[in-house]
Amino acid sequence: MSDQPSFLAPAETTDSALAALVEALLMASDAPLDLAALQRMVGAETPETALLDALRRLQCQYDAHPFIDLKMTTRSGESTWQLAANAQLAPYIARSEPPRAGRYSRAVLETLALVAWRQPISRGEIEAVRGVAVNPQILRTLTERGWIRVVGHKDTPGRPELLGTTSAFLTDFGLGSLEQLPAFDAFVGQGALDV
Amino acid sequence: MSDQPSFLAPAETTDSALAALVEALLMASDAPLDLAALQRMVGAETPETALLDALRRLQCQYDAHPFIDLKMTTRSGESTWQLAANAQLAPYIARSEPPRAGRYSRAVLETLALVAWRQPISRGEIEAVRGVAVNPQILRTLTERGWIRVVGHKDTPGRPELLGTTSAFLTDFGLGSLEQLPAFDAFVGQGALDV
Amino acid sequence: MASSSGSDALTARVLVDGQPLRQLPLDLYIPPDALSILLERFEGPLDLLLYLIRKQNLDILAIPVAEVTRQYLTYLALMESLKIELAAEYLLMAAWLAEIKSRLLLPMPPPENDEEVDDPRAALVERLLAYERLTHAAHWLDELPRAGRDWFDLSIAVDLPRALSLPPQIELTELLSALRGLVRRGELTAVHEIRRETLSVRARMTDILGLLEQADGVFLDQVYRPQEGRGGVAVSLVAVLELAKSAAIDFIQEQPFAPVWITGTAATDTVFGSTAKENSA
Repeated sequence: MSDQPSFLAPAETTDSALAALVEALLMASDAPLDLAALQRMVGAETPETALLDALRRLQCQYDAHPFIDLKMTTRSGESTWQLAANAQLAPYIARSEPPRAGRYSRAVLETLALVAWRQPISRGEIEAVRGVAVNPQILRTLTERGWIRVVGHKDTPGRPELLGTTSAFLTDFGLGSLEQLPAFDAFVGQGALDV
Repeated sequence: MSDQPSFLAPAETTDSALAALVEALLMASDAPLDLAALQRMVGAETPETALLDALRRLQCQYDAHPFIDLKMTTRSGESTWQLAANAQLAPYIARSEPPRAGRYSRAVLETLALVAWRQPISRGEIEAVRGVAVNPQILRTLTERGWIRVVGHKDTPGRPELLGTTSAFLTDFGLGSLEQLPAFDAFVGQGALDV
Repeated sequence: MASSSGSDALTARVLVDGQPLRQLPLDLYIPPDALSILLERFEGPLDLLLYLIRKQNLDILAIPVAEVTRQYLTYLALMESLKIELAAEYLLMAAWLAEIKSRLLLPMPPPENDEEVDDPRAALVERLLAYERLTHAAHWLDELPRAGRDWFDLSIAVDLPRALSLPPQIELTELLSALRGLVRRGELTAVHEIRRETLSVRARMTDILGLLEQADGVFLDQVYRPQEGRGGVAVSLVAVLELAKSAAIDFIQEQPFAPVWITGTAATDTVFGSTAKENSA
């Protein structure tokens, strides 16, 4: 073994350096990255297999980390990676200042669900299904959270806004695409009604 | 050494777990954290010395990282810690997908809308409708974006420029021709504006 | 379905005029602990109705409207006695239930031909089912591991030059809203002449100026597009006249009945100068 250190060491170094580079890029990025994005940043001369090796290396490294996971999500057939803290961190984060929004009221969730399943949807249509007026604060909450946005206007008098979900909605709920939402009609009969 | 593993191991585990927790908290936070903030999240039963040990541990760990540093900043006697990308990452970051800048102001949108629907239009006419002087920066922004251009001049004193949209405008907004701009019927009858 | 409504921790703690309400109406079919849910939890009349139906394990598809109506009205009466401001939606639902009930009481006219007898409950059932689906969908969504609750975005500070940021993107709808805003303010200040023009004239005006940008001038008939027919010629003519009126073009005619030559009024180099600047920007 002692006659080969010069071969082993650099390869080892390169591999771990590439993993460290991928790690830093994932951390520095605001959104999950796919292989193409990683390759654009790392350099085209690095083959995808090397990137996948680096990701596997990171996977092992973070499997041992009690609070951080390397998450892979498939988005329209394309895998994306992201480093994220897991639920173990939640109790600690809950004590942060200012507190982070964790829970949402049923009104907020029902409105979000309608926008997600029935988009593009107008406020009037939301009110028709829920049977109550939409509190503007609900839409503001969801907009500020970056989950819904105005995607157009209806061609009816008053030109009401049409709402849809954002890509941040997909990312934050760990969805690859809207197609991963179950069919809306499939929801009847799922257990007892919970009120 | 073999008679002491039960003493060494747990201490080792606890220390590294605390370092991992501090690491995750630093990364989950948007801003640098000071000791007080860390202690609030980790729990008051953890003494500051333990936190400082954990930070030192992280320091060593990230000293070995080629792209990420643990940065300590001392401001008016208070130290804060933050994990940050170092200059080695710069060339890779520079190749990242360029982020979208925020949003255009209402003034920019209104000016572009007027040029689109009322072209060819002079600056004076835009000012007459908007009721305020047109900031030259707005026209520069729209010209640099490649959406508007000078299409002619009026033969009145000062030979004011007439503005129109470009073919890049059509391409960027997915229009085949100017006639595909949505009709403006919704505004007829509301009157008061020459559009 | 793990409950997010915490119905296990229900304790009726209702105050009337600052005093705890101890005596509930005796004929109330609904258990008193439901009262606190009612006060805090119901998202509207559909939610309340669904609760009433589910509480009794009633088949939603065969709602006993009379019974449900009775209970619903009892609830409303109770809410009223607790001085809870009743939203219009609840009263509307009560009216709807009462209507369905009265229609069910009326004798059915014999069905004509093979026409299906339409059940007055059908629309209500449909809305209730749609709402029930929504509650399940919302619950399903809430159970997904979510950023900010079950996992957390991680980031390191990046104080490095990134790729130049791209300019913001605009949707056509945003432009329309901008125009709408202008109109709204225009109504308030209303100092402009009101006049509507078809866009095609405006578009043609820009096209003509574009032609003049590429050449010193064009003949009038080059402006027309024969394939557009009479309407197109009219649009072009109006565009030419508009441009002339706003002094953006000049006509030259060497002699009577000679072709009309149109030129831009600006020195061409000025126009090209600004174009060149635009391209280099």
